[in-house]
Parts: sequence; C-alpha cells; structure tokens
Amino acid sequence: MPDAVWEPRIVAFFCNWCTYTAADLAGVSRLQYAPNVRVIRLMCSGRVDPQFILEALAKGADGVLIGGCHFGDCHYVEGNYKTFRRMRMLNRLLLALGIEPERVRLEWIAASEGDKLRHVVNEMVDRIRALGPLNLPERFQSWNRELSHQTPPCEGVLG
Amino acid sequence: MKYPYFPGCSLRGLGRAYEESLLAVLHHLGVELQELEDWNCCGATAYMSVDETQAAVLASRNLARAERAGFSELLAPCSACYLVLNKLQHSIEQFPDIQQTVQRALAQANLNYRGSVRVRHPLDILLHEIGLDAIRERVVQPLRGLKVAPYYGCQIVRPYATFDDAHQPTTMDQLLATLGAEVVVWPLKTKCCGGTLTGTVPEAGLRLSYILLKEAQRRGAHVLATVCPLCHFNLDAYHAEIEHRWGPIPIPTVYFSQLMGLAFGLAPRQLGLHRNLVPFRFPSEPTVACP
Amino acid sequence: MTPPQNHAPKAHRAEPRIGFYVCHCGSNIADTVDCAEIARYAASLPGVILARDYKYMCSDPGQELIQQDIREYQLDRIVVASCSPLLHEHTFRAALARAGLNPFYLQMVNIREHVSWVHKNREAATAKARDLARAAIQRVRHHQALQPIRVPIRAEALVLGGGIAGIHAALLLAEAGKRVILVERQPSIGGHMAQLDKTFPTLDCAACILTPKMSAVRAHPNITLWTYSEVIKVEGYVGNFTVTVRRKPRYINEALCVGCKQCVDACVFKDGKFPDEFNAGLSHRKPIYLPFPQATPQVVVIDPDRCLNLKTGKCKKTCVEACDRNAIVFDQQPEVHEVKVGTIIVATGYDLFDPTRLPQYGYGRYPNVFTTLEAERLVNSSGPTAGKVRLRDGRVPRSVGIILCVGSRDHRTHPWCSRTCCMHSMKLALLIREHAGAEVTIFHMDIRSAGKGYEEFYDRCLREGIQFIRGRVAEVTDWAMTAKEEGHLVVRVEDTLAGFVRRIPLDMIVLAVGMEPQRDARELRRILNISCSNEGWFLERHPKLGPVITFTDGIFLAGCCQGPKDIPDTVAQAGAAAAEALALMDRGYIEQEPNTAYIDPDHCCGCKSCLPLCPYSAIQLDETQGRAFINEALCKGCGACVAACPSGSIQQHLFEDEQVFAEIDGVLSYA
Amino acid sequence: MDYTPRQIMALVRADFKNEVLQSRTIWLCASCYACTVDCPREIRITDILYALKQRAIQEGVYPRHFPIPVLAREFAAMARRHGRITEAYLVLKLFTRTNWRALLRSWRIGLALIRTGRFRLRPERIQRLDELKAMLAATASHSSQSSFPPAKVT
Amino acid sequence: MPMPKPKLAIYWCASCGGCEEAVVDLAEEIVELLQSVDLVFWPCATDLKRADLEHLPDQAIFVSLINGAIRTTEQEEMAHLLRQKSRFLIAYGACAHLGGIPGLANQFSREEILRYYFETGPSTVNPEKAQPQPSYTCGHHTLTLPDLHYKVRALDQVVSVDYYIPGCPPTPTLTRNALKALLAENPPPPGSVLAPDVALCDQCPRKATKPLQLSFTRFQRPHLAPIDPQQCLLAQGFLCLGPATRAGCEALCPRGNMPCSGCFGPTSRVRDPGAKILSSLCANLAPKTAEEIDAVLDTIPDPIGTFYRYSLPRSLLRGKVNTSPTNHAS
Repeated sequence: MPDAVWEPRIVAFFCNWCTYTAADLAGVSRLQYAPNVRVIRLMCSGRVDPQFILEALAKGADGVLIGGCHFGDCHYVEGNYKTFRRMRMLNRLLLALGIEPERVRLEWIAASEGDKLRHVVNEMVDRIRALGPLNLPERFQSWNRELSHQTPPCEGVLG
Repeated sequence: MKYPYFPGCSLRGLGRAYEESLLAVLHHLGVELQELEDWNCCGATAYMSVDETQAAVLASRNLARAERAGFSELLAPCSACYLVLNKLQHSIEQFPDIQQTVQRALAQANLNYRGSVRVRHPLDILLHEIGLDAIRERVVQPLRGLKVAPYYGCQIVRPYATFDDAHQPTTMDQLLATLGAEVVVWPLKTKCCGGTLTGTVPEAGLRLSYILLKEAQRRGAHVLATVCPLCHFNLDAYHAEIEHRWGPIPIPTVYFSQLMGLAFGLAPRQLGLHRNLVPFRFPSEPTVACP
Repeated sequence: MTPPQNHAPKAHRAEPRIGFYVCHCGSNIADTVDCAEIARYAASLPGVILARDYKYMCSDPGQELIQQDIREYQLDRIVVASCSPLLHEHTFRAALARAGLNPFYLQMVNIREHVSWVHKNREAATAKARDLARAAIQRVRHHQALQPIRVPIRAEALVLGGGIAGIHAALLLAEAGKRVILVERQPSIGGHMAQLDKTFPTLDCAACILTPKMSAVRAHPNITLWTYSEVIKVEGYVGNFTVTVRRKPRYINEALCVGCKQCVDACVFKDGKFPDEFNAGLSHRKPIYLPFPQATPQVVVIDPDRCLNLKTGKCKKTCVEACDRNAIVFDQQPEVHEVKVGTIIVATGYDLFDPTRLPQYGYGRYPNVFTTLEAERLVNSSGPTAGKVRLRDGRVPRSVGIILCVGSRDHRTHPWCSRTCCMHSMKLALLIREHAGAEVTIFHMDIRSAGKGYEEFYDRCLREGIQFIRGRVAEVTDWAMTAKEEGHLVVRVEDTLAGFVRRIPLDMIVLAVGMEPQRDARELRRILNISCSNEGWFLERHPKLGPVITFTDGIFLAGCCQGPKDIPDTVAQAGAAAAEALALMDRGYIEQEPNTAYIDPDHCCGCKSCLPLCPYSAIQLDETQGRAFINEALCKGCGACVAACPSGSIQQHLFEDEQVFAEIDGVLSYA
Repeated sequence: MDYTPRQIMALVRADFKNEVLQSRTIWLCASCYACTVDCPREIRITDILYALKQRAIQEGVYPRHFPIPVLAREFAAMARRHGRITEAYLVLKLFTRTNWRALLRSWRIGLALIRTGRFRLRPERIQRLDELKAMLAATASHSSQSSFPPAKVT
Repeated sequence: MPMPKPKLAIYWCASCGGCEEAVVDLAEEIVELLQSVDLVFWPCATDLKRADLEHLPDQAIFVSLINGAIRTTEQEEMAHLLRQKSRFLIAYGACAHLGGIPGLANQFSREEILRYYFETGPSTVNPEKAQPQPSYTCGHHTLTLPDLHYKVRALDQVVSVDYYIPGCPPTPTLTRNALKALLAENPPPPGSVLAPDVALCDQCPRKATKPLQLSFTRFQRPHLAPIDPQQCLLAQGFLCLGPATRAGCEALCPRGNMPCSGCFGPTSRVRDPGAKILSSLCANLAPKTAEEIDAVLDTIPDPIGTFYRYSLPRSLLRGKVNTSPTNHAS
C-alpha cells in the first residue's frame, strides 16, 4: 500500500540522445537530486504518445516529465517539434479534465546539461509536492464505491 | 521635457558650478529639471566603508521617494551619487536579503521601493535622449581651436558600464566634438583622480591628479573637461599644491557642461566659471596659471 | 540487399523464463542500493526463474555467469540491473548471443547513473531501484527476437576542411584504397599551419613538413580535391550520406592554369591594393592572386569583389592577354555537386580570438600591437617582410613583449586554456631574438609546457635570455610617465613574483590570442546534425572513450574543431578518425539497432496521416493496396510515426506500445 | 601601503584576520573599480575591500589616526545626523580629529573656496529627519554582523 | 417438439432511444427476425415488465442487447439482472460501448448537474430550489426514485460484456450480421467489437483525394463553411476523425457530407481514443512557435467534446478529476 508519508511519484520519458545522456552525465558528475523520478528511455521525445502520459497518471503517477533535445538538436531533425505541438494541446485537455497542467512538464535538456536536469527534477518534485497527490487509482476506487457490485475484471482495455 | 533630478550634497557645495552650468545648459535645450523633494545624502563611497546595510537603506530613501513621486527615471549628475544609486538598484535586483532589509527599513518610514526607478547620467541623456543634432543647432560660438582632454573619471563607467564602454568611453568625446572643440587623444580618460585620498593621504592622492594633468599637458590639451565634482575639486582646488610639488602645469579643469554653456553663448558667470580657483577664459588664448 | 523483415508474428508465446541480475559495480551501486534486497524482490515477481546479485556483471566472469544460467535454466529473457544501457547494452547482448539466446531478449535497468550515483538516501534509492527493476521485468516479457539491421557502407569518404588534420586523414584513407573527397573553403589547402614559420618544439619549418603532404594530396589518384568550396547540405545516414557541395567560381580553369603568375603581373592594378588574408593583412595583393607560394592547387584565383571586370565590367583585361594558356574564364558559374559517401571526417579547425574585444591591450589603436599570427608572418621568410621583423613604420624593434592568455582563461571571454599559445609564444620569442636581435619579454600567469620536449624548450628559452614576467598584463598604453617611456608602448603589469606593479616600455607588443570555434560552427553543426558543446566546439561522443566519434554514426571529428590542441595531437586525432572511418568502410556494413518502425498491412487503413511525419521519407504509400509501408533501410527508429498513427497500426521494434505500457505499469504498481 | 591588494587577498584566504584588518592598504582603496572590471575570474575585489573596511570599523581595529577611516566615520555620522553633508564642516571635523597642522597649512585653499562660494557655511539638513532616523534604527539590530555578500557586478 | 426459439431481450439505459430505432431500421427483416427469436423483453416497444424478466431462469435469454450508458442505480440493477439472465450480453451502440454522448457529463460533478437543472438553468423556475429525493413519503405511501450516480459508466464498467456493437446508432447491417453470427451458433471471439478492426478511411470514398503531405494550419467548423462533397474533409480543414475511428458504417457521415465524429470508437490497438487523435492531429500541425501553434489550437474550441465525444467514460482519466482536496467522490 502507499507508504505513510506521501512522496510525489513522477514518471519521466527521456529521449535517448539528449536528456537520458544528460541524466547519465549528472550521474557521472555525482550531482544529487530528489529520488522521486522513474525514467523510461525512448529513442525520441517524438515517440512519447500522449496515451503514455495519461496511462501513467491513471496508474498513480502524480507528475510526468518529458525530456527532449533543444530545437535544432534533435537527432531525428524535428521529433521535438511534434512533441511540443502535442503537449500544447495536451495541456489544454488536462486543464479541461481538472488536472493542473504543471503536473505534466516538457523540458528541453541537452546532453551536456547535467546540472539543468538536476535543477529541473528538484524543482518539479517541489512543485508536485506543493500541488499534493493526484493518486487517480484511489479516486477511481472511491468513484466505484457508489456501485452496488464490484466492477468486473475486464476493466480498462478497450474491447 | 521635464526630468526628475537628484543633485546630491556636492552639487550644493564644492560642485555648485556643475549644477549651475548643467541647469543653464539643459534649460537652454528646453529641458527643465524637477528636483526630488527632500532628497538625502546618498552615502557616497564613505558610508559603504562603515556599514553597507545602513548605506543601502540611506540611499534607498531617495529611490523610494522618487518612485512614490511617480518618477520612472532620476538624473544623478554627481559620479558618486550615480554609482551608489546604481549599485543599490543592482543589489536589490540581485540579493533578496538586501531587498528585504531595505524594504523593512523603508516600512519604518511607511515607504517602500519596488525597484522601478532607472538612474541616468547627464551624458547619457544629452546623447541618447536630446541628441547631438539638437545640441549642434544650439552652438553659436563653436569652441574652435580649444584642445580639450575628456576626463570621465572612474565611477560613471565602472563597475556598471550602463551607457558607455568601461575602457574606451566615447560619449563626452562626441559631445565635445559637436561643440567644435578639438578632442585630444588621451589614454587616461577613466583613470582615478585620487578621490578622497588627495585630502587624506596627499602623497598618494595628489600624485594621481598630477599624472592626469601632466599627460594632458603632454598631449597639448588647453583644458580638462570633467563630469565629477570630486575630480574637479582635486584638479582645481589642489592645482596650486600640485604645481608647488611638481612645477607649472597651466591646465585648468572645467565641467563639460560649462564648455557647453560657452558654446551656446551663455555668460561665464551664469555657468559658475567664476568659481574656478584656476581661472579659465575662452575665446582668448589659454590663460597663464596664477597663484 | 534488404535485411530480413523483422515481422515476428505474434504467435502465442509460452510463459517467459526470466533471469534477473543486479550488479554491485564494486561499491558504486552497492554503496547506496541494497543489491541483495533487489535480487530477493525480483525473485518474487512472476516469470523470474532466478535472480542473482554479483560484484561486476560486465566482467568476463559476470557475463559467463549469465551464459551458464541461460544454458542451465533454459532462460529466454535476461534483465541486468547495473549501469547505463548506453554503456554496456552491447556487452550483455553479446553475452546473450554467445549463449545462443537472441540478444534482443535483454533489458537493462540503469541503477547506477540514475540511482546510486545521484541519491544518498539508501532506502529511497533501493525503493527506486526496485520500481525500475519491476518495470524492466514486466517489459522484457514483451520482448521479441530481432535481427540487427545491416546497412551497407559506401567505400567513399568526405573530408571537410583542408588543414593539417584534413590532409593527414585524407591521405590515410586514400592510401588505404578508399576514394576521398577533400572539401576546403579557402582557395588552397594548408589551413593555419601553412601560415606558420617554424614549429615547436623542434623548430623545423612548417612549410618543409607540410608542403610534401599537400602535394601528395594533389597527386593522389584516390583524392578529389575541391578547394574554394563549401558543403551546404548533408542528407542520409551512416554509410549512405548524400552531400551537396557548392564550388565557388575561381574564374580560372584549374586544368589549364600552372601558376606561372603572368596574369598577376599583367593585372591593371600595378601593385597590391587589397589586404592579403594569408599574411593576416600585413601585406597587399591584387584582385588576381596566388594565395601563397606553396599554394595547393598551384592555381591563381580572382577575387570577385575586387576585380574591376567582375565588378563593373570596365577593364582592359590585361590578364587575359598575358595568359598564353587562356585559363581565365570570366563567365565561370558556381557549380553544385551532389556526392554519395559512406563516412564524413570533420576537420574544420579553429578561429583566433579577436583582440579588439579587450580594448585595454590597444590592438587596433596602437599600430605596433600585433597578434601571434601576424608575428608569425613577420618572422616567416616567405612573409610580407621576408622574415625581417619590422614595426609598422619599418623600424627594427629593440624590445618586444609577448602577452599570453589574451581572451583565454578569462570568464568574460573564453574560460578555457587554448593549450598552444605558451609554446607558440616561446617559439616566436626565439625567432624574434634571432631575426631582430630584440630583447623579448613574455608576460604569463603560468607557462604550460606539458608536451613531449616542451619543458626542455622552455629551459632553452630561459637559457637564451628570454625574459619571463609572471603577471597578467593590466594595460598597454602610450602614456609615458618618464622620458625613458617616451615613444614606446608601456606595459603596466603587476610582477607577482617581485610583488609590485611595473611599467615596462617596449617597442612592439605581440598578443598570444587564444583559439575559439569557427564563426560558422553553429550552421555547420546544423547541416551535419551533430551536437556542439555550449562554447561551440563540436561534441565528441565521450571525452575519454570516444574523442573522435560523434553521436551521429559515420561522422568523425579531427583537430581543433573538437577543441584547442597542438599539431601533434591534431595529427594523432586525424589518424584516429581515419582509422574509425576505415573500420566502417572496410567492414562494408554497419549493424544498426533494430528499432525501426513497421506497419501491419491488415491494420493500416491508408489514411496517410503518417506520411508527412517522417524526416527521412521512409514511409511510402502503396498506391495499389492503399496501404502505407515503411522502408526499413531508411527508417532511423525515432518512433514519431508510431505515436502518431491514429489507428495504432504502426509499431516500433524494441519500443512496442505494449512494452512501454508494461514499463509504465511496472514503475507505478505499488511494491 | 603595507601589503599589496594581492597580498591582502592571500592573507584573507590564509585567515590572517588581524594583519588584514589592521592594515593601511584596505583604506587606500579609492574604490575606482578598475580591478573589479578587469578581473578574469570576475571577483568583485572592490566590494571585498569594502567588507574588510566595515569589519575593521565594526571591530574597532582600524588604524586610529589614519585620516581615511576617520573621514568615513565622520561622513557617516554627519549623514545620519543631518541627512546631508556640508563639506565645509566635514573637512573641519576631519582635520581637527587627525592633524591640526594640515588645517593651518591649507588656510589659503579654504579662504578661496569660501570666496568662490564653494564652502557653504549654512549646514545642509533634510526636513523629514524622523523618517531617516527610523529607517536607520531598523537596521541597527543586525548592523553589527553584515553577513550578506557584497553587491554583484553584472 | 420443435427447438424452442432463442430468447431475445433489448433494454435501454441512459440512451436517446436512437438504438431502439436502429433495431426498427431492420425494416422488413424485423419480421423474419421475430419469427426466428422469442422476444421476451423490450420495454421501449412492448409491454413486457421487469417481473416477466425476473421469472425467467438464469441464462434463459440467448442474447440481450443493452444500449445506453449507466447513469442511475436502476440502470445498474437492470444491467446486473440482464447479465444474470442472459447467455450473451451485447453492449449495443456507442453509449453502452464507450459511454456515448451522456458520458460527456463526466466533465461535471453530480452537484453541478443537479444545481444547473433544478436551480440555475436559464429556463428553470424553482424558487424553493427543490431537488428530486431518492424517496418521498406522503401519507403512508413512500415513492422511490433511482439515485443519480456520480459518474456515467459504459456497460462493461458495470457488468461483464460479451460483445460490443459500436455506432451511434449501429447500422442495420452491423446489427443484422451480429445477430446472424450469434444465431448461427458461430460466435466471434468473446469481448470483441463486432466491426472491422481498421480505421474508417478504408471505406471512405474521399480517401484518394487526401494529399500525401497534409499539415494543418487551421480547422473549421462544419456548419460554418461550405463542404466540397468530393474532397477529403481533413484536407479541407474539417476535423474529421475518420483515421482514428473504426470502419463498419461504410463512411455514412462523409457520404452525407459531414466529417466523422468518431462514434464507432477506436481500433482495438488504442487505449485512449482522445489521446491518440490528439497525437496524430497535433504532430501534423504546420506551425513551430508557441504562439502560432496556440492560434491553430484555438480553432478547436472544445477539445473534450471533439476528441472524447463518445468515449469520455472509457478514456484513461474517465472524466474530470476535481483535485481540490475537499470534494469527496468527484
């Protein structure tokens, strides 16, 4: 069960060429930052499907951080532009669904910016801690308490 | 055009001629100065040696009152005031704890300061607001034949090169050229004149002033134009002492605003030239040093 | 030859048998992560047959351990929790392959760089490692067997930049039998080295050691030399780059001109009127000129901005009559060539710091303040003064001062040390003493003579009477305080060893300007799609383990474009870059990660939403079927189309949606 | 000048507190900021010397009869009391506190300045002295130990 | 004794009745259907009552089609009852399949909805602010009303569902094929959606006119601009969700000169329809700067209504989350 004192749980999708390498550099340089982020490596920020973000939130993440290359640095020429456009719309969607847009954050972090990564992670953990837990699984359960019977197992996957 | 004005203690004492000539010249250019009501001493370079916090609080009262009076800019002709007020502005922007200390202190006098006042120097305003063309139009008696050494002093371009280069400033050079004077190539534009050392440790201070005059003489300058009351005091009031120690150097020191006044055809008395201990007359040929 | 399609049919998979290994990495991981606890936890997860923790997984015994377990327990999935996959993924994949298991049944967990090294709290670090391990285990269940994609490598190479680095690399590649295209922006190759007189520490003449190599480049059948040309576009990927080169018109037919310079003598401009770039502006040249005596190719060039005929059309064109081989072609047009190459070596060199940025040194205001490059031209016998060191007004300087670290080791300009100026300045000091008999003083903070034979060279300078004053010069001025200083440049410096400020009158000042990236480094970086450090030097893949390779396969770096260095290091790097390129070209193919995207024809409705997304146009529409398909050879595996396919019909090997969803679920499901 | 500025910096780093605070060098700095602008490591040397001067005054270890600290303290006292400086009286206070003879020798300059109206005898004062006193009092609490770093030069 | 005819039940929960119409749309075939089945429960079209249903033994009904989302406690009960009584339970139509248009109510809390309807609504006159009570006794009679759930749910979020027939409403061919398949005793794999698992463009007549490199600079509303009947609607700048919506309706709306609004729901490979549509459309936007992108996005006034028109309850977030800590269950 979730530990007593709530600690923000943040899922991060990092692009292999820039942000993931920056995280490695932060490690090699022994920079210290909050342990709340769990990193998932993808080849490009363009591979981050908004479904991944919503799935992470639905599965209990309190925040999602997407790391990509600066404009012009993308190893695949313009993957980060696609991410940038998607996130502009996803922010509106999240706002409409009552989720603070600050919970999902897009940052451009180059391979040489280990320190920026440390700063972004620490700042995001503080911000999410200020926002408080999102904890959708618990909310969904509380919604389902109004049902007389327990919901069937095939919940979730569509058809 | 009306400009908020912070005279500072020197311009009411040793630097009276600077205020008189600057006001006259700006008036001639259609610019009126509105003095900041009940301004107080900025603390110059002395108070900072005693207590930096109190110095910041002291100077902040002026900026707070300027902001309350609705001024977005403040003209500070005296170099020390210009440096101290700029330094305060930077400290408030850079250091939150200084900002809090200052705000807490201002609150005692139910004042506060958001940091919106921009401190400006006459050279900055003359070149970048009024413009050289407007000045050139007003020149009735070009200072033709007058060789001037432009002396900026060390505090208006350092440490914050707000409106000119820290090593090779050119604003006064352009201004003097516009007045028709011949600006002498002089590498000591921003060297220090000794500041308060001339009065307290003469063997160190006076030597710095002497070096300025000696090089100006070597470069064939007739007169040295300055922007700072303390530099003027050192080069003018101690001129006799300098000559006593190092021999004759017939170079008077005037404020650049006084030269502007002369070029505009204003009377020397109106420009406070009579207040110089080392007399300076134009257009006749350079004066011989009198005791 | 298209590699085997990776459409592993989604046959019903038996329950995977997972082996889990967590590495101590000596104490790097074990210090903050409880490895035993992670192994114990992993063993409790479904599908995990065995879980071990070991001191050094990447060591041979560590890999051997995995191989034995695979054979002994018929494992068909391996998860290794250790360092970054960017470091040892290929090591463990090779171990799987040796054990007969498809290497792509591996999934790594980064618990060193992302956990143990960046978190101190042992409990939080272990919890994080546990979550990441669970995610990897849930992910690896969905892994499929894949084959690496073999991409053929063309046996041609492009060398960008004709300085000593480019020349050396091009010669090595050509000698190895590969066709090379050497593109140089200036009218002649040679780069900065051609402008030097002698080289430290052996004082052998730069031209003597460079000229043979330049003519070797010119003569080599395998090298196509394109001078006065620039690369404007690079497309494609390792092994198959399409490079577009624009050749600026010389207005001279290179095949006919033999460099006899009759035309130069006959030009309407009787003597040179325009600053000669090669002599750093110390001398003048005509609109038609030969860059320098040993220029390669030995062909003149006409400067279009200066030639009367090209500018105004009104000229008697005496040059045309003087040329008996009528090699002058005034209507020559710029040509654009497109070439296909397998590898690219970038050797574009460096630029010098512009000393006018430090007004206190007086460069540009006082005529007798020179830069080391200008001084180099003065002492050079083929220079503007035929080796005689002269002040601007022709006088012989009796005292010369050389100021080090101009623009370098300064937080207001360049924080880095440019490595070569100490030695370069000491060499110049000796040459100036020899040529002009002048007293030479070097103003330094520290003398950095770290190369082979360098410190001995410093001793030699001391013995030969070169003055060294340890202090950073505050100012160079013509303000004289005493008669002795009249007519001289006075250097004001605090002699930190003597302990007081000194004023030293000198006749001539030489500024040891530091190195900085080329002005157009940023544009070139974008054309090549390689990354650049924030100062502007091109970024190597790893400062220690990959100094000449970049993050982009097939593009290599050599020389100062990667950072300041002297000629020996530059040539060493050029050799290394050539070797790396040869390794690729000789093998003839490169194995690429099989992370390409693929479309299931049954699922695709032909809505074309994916077509505009691919920067490599790897997605095409099969008109007859009305279905889109992906050309695996062109696909670089970015995954943008996978995320964008509205009906979820595009998937990506190694990053399938199911795998990522499993990883998300694994990371978040409570312990 | 007993130590060079470079030596003062070395002594500070070597923790020779007394030598530094009792030195005359820190008082000879005319705060012209030339060193601060040209320092390749962007160290604000002038502000550090200001901090040393303050510490010397606050710990009462400055050279007693050396005119510069005396001028600084007189200047501060006058600014606190009247809100403005009257140069004539400041100079008088300085010379009476440090050396009489210099005052006698420079009577000629004094008279000339009075004749040309540059030495005003009417003491300058601001109206709202109460405001100033209240503000300065607020800082008295922690003025003894000024801990914050000197102003940063951008 | 001839084989007993398989029993058929049809019930409607939070629905508009359109799916009932869809059954009637079978036109003459209804007669043939009725001959082959024994219609035991269809409150909308017959007078059969709940009691008739309760008397049936479990699993007695061969197939029951439930349309409409689950919004009230009564609908939940009927869903469980029919589940208990039926061998095959089919979520018939978008509301049962994904939550449908009623599902959009998940953007508001239960209190907001009740207050709007019974107090602040523009045409509401209710000075005493009276609201419906679950039970009300006058004299010795007590009347009960079903209670309104906090959230709207699709059928499979309440009971286990065997098959889904998508569509708003499902087309007659779809219904016919489904029933035929079931009656012919070769049931498709359990849990599948009885429609092709490929996107609508496959059946759309305008597919050929869609350009190869289409990037969007703005979107326009279908009622505010003329629609060219031949050209691909997306190419004309109308927000057609064809690429992200299952085929099966033979592109009824595009043939009716209207952009597809996604009523058949996503293909089986998509977990969140809205997120997938957004991912595809936004990746293909032309502009690159924040301001220009926002300008294009402003031409989509209602992102939820556009991307989740029929599927909000079955989206990953299921509806608006009220993150203010005070509120209990919304």
